[in-house]
Amino acid sequence: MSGSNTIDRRDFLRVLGISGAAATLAGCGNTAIESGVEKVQSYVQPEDFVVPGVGVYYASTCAQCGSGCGVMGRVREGRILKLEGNTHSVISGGKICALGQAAVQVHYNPDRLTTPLMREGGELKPTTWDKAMATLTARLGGESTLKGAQIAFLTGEVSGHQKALIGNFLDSFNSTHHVVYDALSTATGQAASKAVLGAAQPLLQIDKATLILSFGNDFLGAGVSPVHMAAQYARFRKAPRGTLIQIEPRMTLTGANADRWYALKPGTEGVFALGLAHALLEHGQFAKTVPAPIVAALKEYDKETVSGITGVHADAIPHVAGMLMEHTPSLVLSGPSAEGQVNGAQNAAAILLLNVILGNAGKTLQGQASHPFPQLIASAGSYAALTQLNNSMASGQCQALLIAGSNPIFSAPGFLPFAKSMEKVPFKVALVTQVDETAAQCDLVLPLHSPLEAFGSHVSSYQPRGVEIGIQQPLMEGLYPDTRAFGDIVLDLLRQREPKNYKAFPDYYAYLKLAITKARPVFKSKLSDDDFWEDALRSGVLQLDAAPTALKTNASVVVVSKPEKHVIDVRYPFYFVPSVRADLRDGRHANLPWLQESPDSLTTIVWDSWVEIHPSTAAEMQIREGDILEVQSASGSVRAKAYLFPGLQPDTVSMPLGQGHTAYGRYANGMGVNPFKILNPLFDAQTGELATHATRVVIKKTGEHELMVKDEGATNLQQGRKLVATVAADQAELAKETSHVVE
Amino acid sequence: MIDRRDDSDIEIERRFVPKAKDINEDIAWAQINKDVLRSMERPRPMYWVIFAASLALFGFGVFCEVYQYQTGLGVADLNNPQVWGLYIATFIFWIGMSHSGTLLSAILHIMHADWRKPIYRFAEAMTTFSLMTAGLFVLVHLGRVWQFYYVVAYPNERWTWPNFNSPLVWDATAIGTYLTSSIVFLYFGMIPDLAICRDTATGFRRKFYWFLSLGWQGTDRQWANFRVAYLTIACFLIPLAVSVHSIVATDFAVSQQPGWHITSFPPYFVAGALYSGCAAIITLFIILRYVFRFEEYMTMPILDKTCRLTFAIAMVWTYLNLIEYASVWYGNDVYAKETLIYRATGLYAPYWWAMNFLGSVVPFMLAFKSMRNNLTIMMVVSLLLNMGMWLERFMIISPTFAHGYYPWTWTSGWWPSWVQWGIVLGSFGWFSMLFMLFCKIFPTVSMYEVKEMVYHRSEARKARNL
Amino acid sequence: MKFYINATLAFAMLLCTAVVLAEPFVSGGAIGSQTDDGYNALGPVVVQPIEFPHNTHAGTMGINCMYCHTYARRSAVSGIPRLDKCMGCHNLIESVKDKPRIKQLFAYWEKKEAIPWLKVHDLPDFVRFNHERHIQRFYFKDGRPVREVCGYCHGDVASMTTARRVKALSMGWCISCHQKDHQESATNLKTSNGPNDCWQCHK
Amino acid sequence: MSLSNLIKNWSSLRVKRPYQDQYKNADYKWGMVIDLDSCTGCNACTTACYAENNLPVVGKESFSKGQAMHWLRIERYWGEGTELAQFPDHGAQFLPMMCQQCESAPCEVVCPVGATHHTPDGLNSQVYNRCIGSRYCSANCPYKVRYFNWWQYPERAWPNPLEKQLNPDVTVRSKGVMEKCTFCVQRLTAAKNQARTDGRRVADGEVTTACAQACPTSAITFGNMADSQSQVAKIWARQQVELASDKQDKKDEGLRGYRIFEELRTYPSVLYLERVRNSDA
Repeated sequence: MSGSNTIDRRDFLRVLGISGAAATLAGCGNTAIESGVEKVQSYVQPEDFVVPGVGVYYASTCAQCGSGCGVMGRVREGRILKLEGNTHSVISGGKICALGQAAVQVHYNPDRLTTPLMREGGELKPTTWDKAMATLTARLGGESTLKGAQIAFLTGEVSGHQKALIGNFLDSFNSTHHVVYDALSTATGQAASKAVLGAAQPLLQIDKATLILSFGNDFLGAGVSPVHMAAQYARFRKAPRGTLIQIEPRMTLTGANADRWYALKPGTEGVFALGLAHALLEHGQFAKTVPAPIVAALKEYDKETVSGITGVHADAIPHVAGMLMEHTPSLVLSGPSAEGQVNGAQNAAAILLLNVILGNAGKTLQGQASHPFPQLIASAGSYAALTQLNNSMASGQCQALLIAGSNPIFSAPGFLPFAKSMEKVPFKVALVTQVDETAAQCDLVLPLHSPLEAFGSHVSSYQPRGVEIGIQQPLMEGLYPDTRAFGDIVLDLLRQREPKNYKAFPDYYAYLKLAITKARPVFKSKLSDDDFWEDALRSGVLQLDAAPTALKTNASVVVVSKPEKHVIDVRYPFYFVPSVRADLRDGRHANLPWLQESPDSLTTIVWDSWVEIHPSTAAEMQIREGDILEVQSASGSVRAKAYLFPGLQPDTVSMPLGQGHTAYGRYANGMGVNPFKILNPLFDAQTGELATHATRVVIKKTGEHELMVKDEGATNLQQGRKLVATVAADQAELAKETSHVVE
Repeated sequence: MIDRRDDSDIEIERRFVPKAKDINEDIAWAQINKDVLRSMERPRPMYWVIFAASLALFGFGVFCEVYQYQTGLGVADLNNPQVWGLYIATFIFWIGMSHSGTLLSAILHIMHADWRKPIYRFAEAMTTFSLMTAGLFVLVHLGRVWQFYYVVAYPNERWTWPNFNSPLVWDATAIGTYLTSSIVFLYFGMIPDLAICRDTATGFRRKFYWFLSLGWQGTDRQWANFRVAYLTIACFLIPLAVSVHSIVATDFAVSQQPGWHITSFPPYFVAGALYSGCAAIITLFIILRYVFRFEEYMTMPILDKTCRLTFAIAMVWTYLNLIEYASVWYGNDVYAKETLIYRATGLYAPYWWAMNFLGSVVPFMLAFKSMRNNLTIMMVVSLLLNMGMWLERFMIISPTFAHGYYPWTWTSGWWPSWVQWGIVLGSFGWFSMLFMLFCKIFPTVSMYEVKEMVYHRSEARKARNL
Repeated sequence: MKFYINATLAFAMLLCTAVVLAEPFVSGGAIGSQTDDGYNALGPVVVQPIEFPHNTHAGTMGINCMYCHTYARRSAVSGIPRLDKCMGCHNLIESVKDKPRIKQLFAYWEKKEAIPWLKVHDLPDFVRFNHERHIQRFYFKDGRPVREVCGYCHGDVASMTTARRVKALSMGWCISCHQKDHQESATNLKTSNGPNDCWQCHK
Repeated sequence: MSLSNLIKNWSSLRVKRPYQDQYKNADYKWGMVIDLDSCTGCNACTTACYAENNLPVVGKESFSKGQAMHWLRIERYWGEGTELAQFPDHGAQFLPMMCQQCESAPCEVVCPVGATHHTPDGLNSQVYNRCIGSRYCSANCPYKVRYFNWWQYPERAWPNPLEKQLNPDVTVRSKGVMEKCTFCVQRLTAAKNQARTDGRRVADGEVTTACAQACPTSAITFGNMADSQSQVAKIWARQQVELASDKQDKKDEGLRGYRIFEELRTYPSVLYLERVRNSDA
């Protein structure tokens, strides 16, 4: 599994002299001894280490989410077969998640776009690159007169030199409208974190904590850098074993791994946290950690009041507070279910306040190391940016829109008339590997190389240790002749806009190589430029040791308002919690069959959407599993099958995000429904971000019933068999065990 | 020569036979020949209708099988853990059915129960045909039926052998042997009768019977050899028959699943087999008696004896069934007990209770002489008994799969697809088709043995009267 | 009666003959018809893009098989030599440069295109045959001549032009060799035989 | 001649119980340890298995019929008994379940054609070519981890160009054959081949299964139990679990190792470590 020898990737690909199409189906085609039927794979002038029949591993960086995990691609006979973790990478640590592995299906997806599409007579029709580029040049090339807000570039989370290139491209129009939209943005939490802890994304040192109190933070599932977090979590669970307490309305994957899981009413996380703060501050040792006014204001947060509001048993508060006092250092995390509320920032601040009280900053929480190339770091996406873009489009100000890696027509809430606003933009270009709902509305759709065919660089916004720049390199020759790399297309346009600056770069590869080798002094490398570059390709990462920075906490920003009960709108009696699957995320990966067929960790449902409802609530309403329910909010309604799920606050229903595509290929279309469309226009009071978890709904039985497609059988209990045995922590002698975590 | 009279003539010839009357000792031997050969005459239209229906049913089964063969077993809606479904259940059912023929012809032959003589022939035919049907299910249920010969132990260029530890290999061997032996036995017992057919038939049929009757002339030497050979095969067949169903039982008993891993399974299966076989004999007895006007040969006292035998076997089966429940209930195997409770209370509970009712309660109808004398009731009862026995096999298979060791794969509602039902129904079509052909080609009542029986009886009477 | 006795006898004899006749199949199947080039070839003549003369290279010139099929010692597949390997020599051999087959070779080289050779010894896709193991065992460990070692499965390629399949390559044929006791080396009298486990060869 | 071969090896065809130190002098005995306290149920291992072993994606309809083909499945339980609690207070119970590679495998005994048998490495093999699809092995498997090809998946699971992802070291199974987890035997074979050429035994950590390689929490440890210095062998020894015993006699307290359905005497090669929960929390 070791890395490969030095190689110039481009030469390697050229000299392979084989097409990617020569793969055979083992076992199903040839079942007898044959002569003269199949062709032999042979090479013209391969590198010495290329041996037919032996897989070669190349390092690259995963582009499936923003974590920037280093990966290794196994290549045989010119085909990429499988991705593994890259042991050089601090982020992945040689491991890989399900989502990352499915990247090969982005690459080999049968629904990939293989030719440019242009809108002719209202319809998208295949066209040639020449025509497509001519159109693009005419609109956005050197002659273009667009300026400033007239042009916008909408992307998902993008980092590295692609991000820099987008910035440069927009600069040439004097535009700053690089709009980053992430439907699952954590902007609210980041704002609160910035205020309380002094860092938007502080380093979480899970392995150093002895107790983690998490308010809906799904760091093992759909959080930031889950692979890295999982490795830390594994160390956290080794002796001395840390304890994880999770408090949330709907059990996340992290909650499913908690030592103790509490269900509470959505939106009351802040109240619970303040209740804990109150309980802690009653002990003198913590008294000086927060300003006196806050201490005074907290007086009202006695356990009965808090219990009344949150729905958590009153004894839980002193109990958890006691645990927090007993175990130091601890770590308190806030998550989307706390932040995605109208008082989201307030909630998050109240939660993070606990860290200040407990003195976790500097122990389990630290600032990220300062980055030598801040311009390469992924910028956080936000809903606010999308609204701005929407307004700009609706007002007719935006004249040209480029979209890459973002699908707002699918993932924006239903009340935002994004599709309608988009119609007002005269020129819309989508750069995609596969047509999605948004691309289908564009005037020009350009087929991109898959991340496994293109060069690139990734700089995650979460750098767990030091600084790591992930290098993405092609793992195989382009599958289709008519796809192009994202960087190449943008560079093409830039070359026309600013010929003198960009003439030197024949392609994005040259640009990237120069950019990386220019950075060599920062990495204090003694190698020559070429060797440095090759070394970077070989290891897949550029790393710099840098110490974490100190955090400057500020408890005084926490607003402690009077504890108030939620006012219940009787028309919409249920809280609605959208859940995020670690694999499908906001739906951009719903086109990958492995992920569709991979049972959801908690419900084991596949290929579908469902409505989670607590068994006791279901019993009251006489709902059985598989009954089709209509979930109606003030903004819309969707229908899905009911699933009885005990990990749920009983006044809450939950639906997974990611399904319900209508134009995203055969594996995504028609599977389930899209709950984004029933979110209410509710926003966080402080940041203006969408309050994703604040919608309230009513549930109606439709009388229809369908079989649930799930892996689970007739029971979800062990029925007295010793399948998953559980032992109390004080009974297990973990310290004596042979440690087998790969450090 | 077989004379070809109209159906109306037959109607006229119908003689009145009192219900309680046993076979007429005074009957002329020529009359026996005539009566039996008459059943082989040109069939009436109803025959063709029923034959066509059987053929259609079989054809549908073939269609289902071809569809399944081409598409894969997925069309049967089998899954993990319901891997076997109706195919194996019906396989056991047909294997069970095959045991009655041997019981009547071999076991009762050795025990000198002469009342078997008029009815053993069709019972033996039933044995052969139900074995042939059962064999089909072994093939139908295979995922790669085109490789079925891997089960057979034969020297081959790959140097491979089947796994001799596997009950399925024992199965294949036992069923193969049993089928061969029962065909030989059936054929062997028919030789004197075939000679009679040869002597009366004309044209192609004559040649056919000439070939099959192996030069039978009825000389003393031939009879002597015939008797020794017949007895030898009978002796050989009895342990074979017992072993066949014991081996089928080991398919389950040797495996480890809850509800299967029970030592009493072999006798339980053998009893069940004899039970369903006897019930089927009653059914066919009534049908043949009615259709071919065999009232004089298939007399009510014979039916009475058969019914009493069936009742006895039913009680043995009930006993063994209770033993099975008891050993599970009082045993230490919690999983098996759980499966038993599941059978009685779970998804399949109606079938399970129906099986117990049909298998253990309904046979009490056979305990009453008035019932035994009523052909309609006996017909219904025998069919119900067989339905119960089919359910028994179904209850062995599906509930264990639905509620086995591993809770994760417990199924909540599994039902066979139309393809499975089609093939199961097709097997019934196949069986009745074969049986109907047999009735018209071979004598369904053993002429020479009836003659023997009549002779022995009158000799015995004479001896008593002397 | 006689008819039946005769028929039974005939049937029994037929059975015996079948069993006896089956024996040759155990060791590799029936041999194909005599071909023009004098081989008992089992496979068809495969028309290759270039009629490569093995007889010149391995026969006349006596080049070690593994000089060209270099992957055989370190990979499951022996591989077709890379094109630059052919060129490495033929660039320097002026005398044959005009020959049509060499011209073809140069044409491929100039196009930087791999020669689309056809597989001659193409095992079914479920077979995990490993060249490396066989070469390591018989060539490197046992020290047998390379032509003999390769010839176990490929026949005497040195006397053919393009290769032709002359061995059965069937499972029984493989096993017939795996069952044999092979001497460890010329000096070591210890014997060993090939693996007998299904999963060694079936994937 | 095969008949003489059969007679000669007759004794070896008999099923034997595993015995202590069975693999003492063997080169390899592959084994696994799964730490249920580390397993988070994230599905990385199952996807790795799909990628490595050419598992077909069966689609919604087949999945709904229970015809999924996941050699490695992650089960999620809400409780140990038969009653569902109001809330899962201590989280879910995740269990990665794959072929346990039993030393005395119920499937091996019953296969009529010997398509599944025990290899010298202690693996429970599945030879697709030999399989006739009687499904007896699956019927007899207490873990229900054998998966049958109900459909001709090669025709429907990999529309072009998805089939280019297929691992050439692993066969694509046709309809009518049984398949199951192989402990990534293709990787083991390759590693053993390399080691043999180098004249040594496969070193610990040199080869691992796809699931163990992917697992972000390293909950899965794979290795050679015949090598007493390997991680797996050490963990088994530390947990005082004997491969050839059906009732573990543990000297120390606080050990977490157990095997599922050990009482059925299947002698699985997969050791699970109990999930730990802080009951005070």
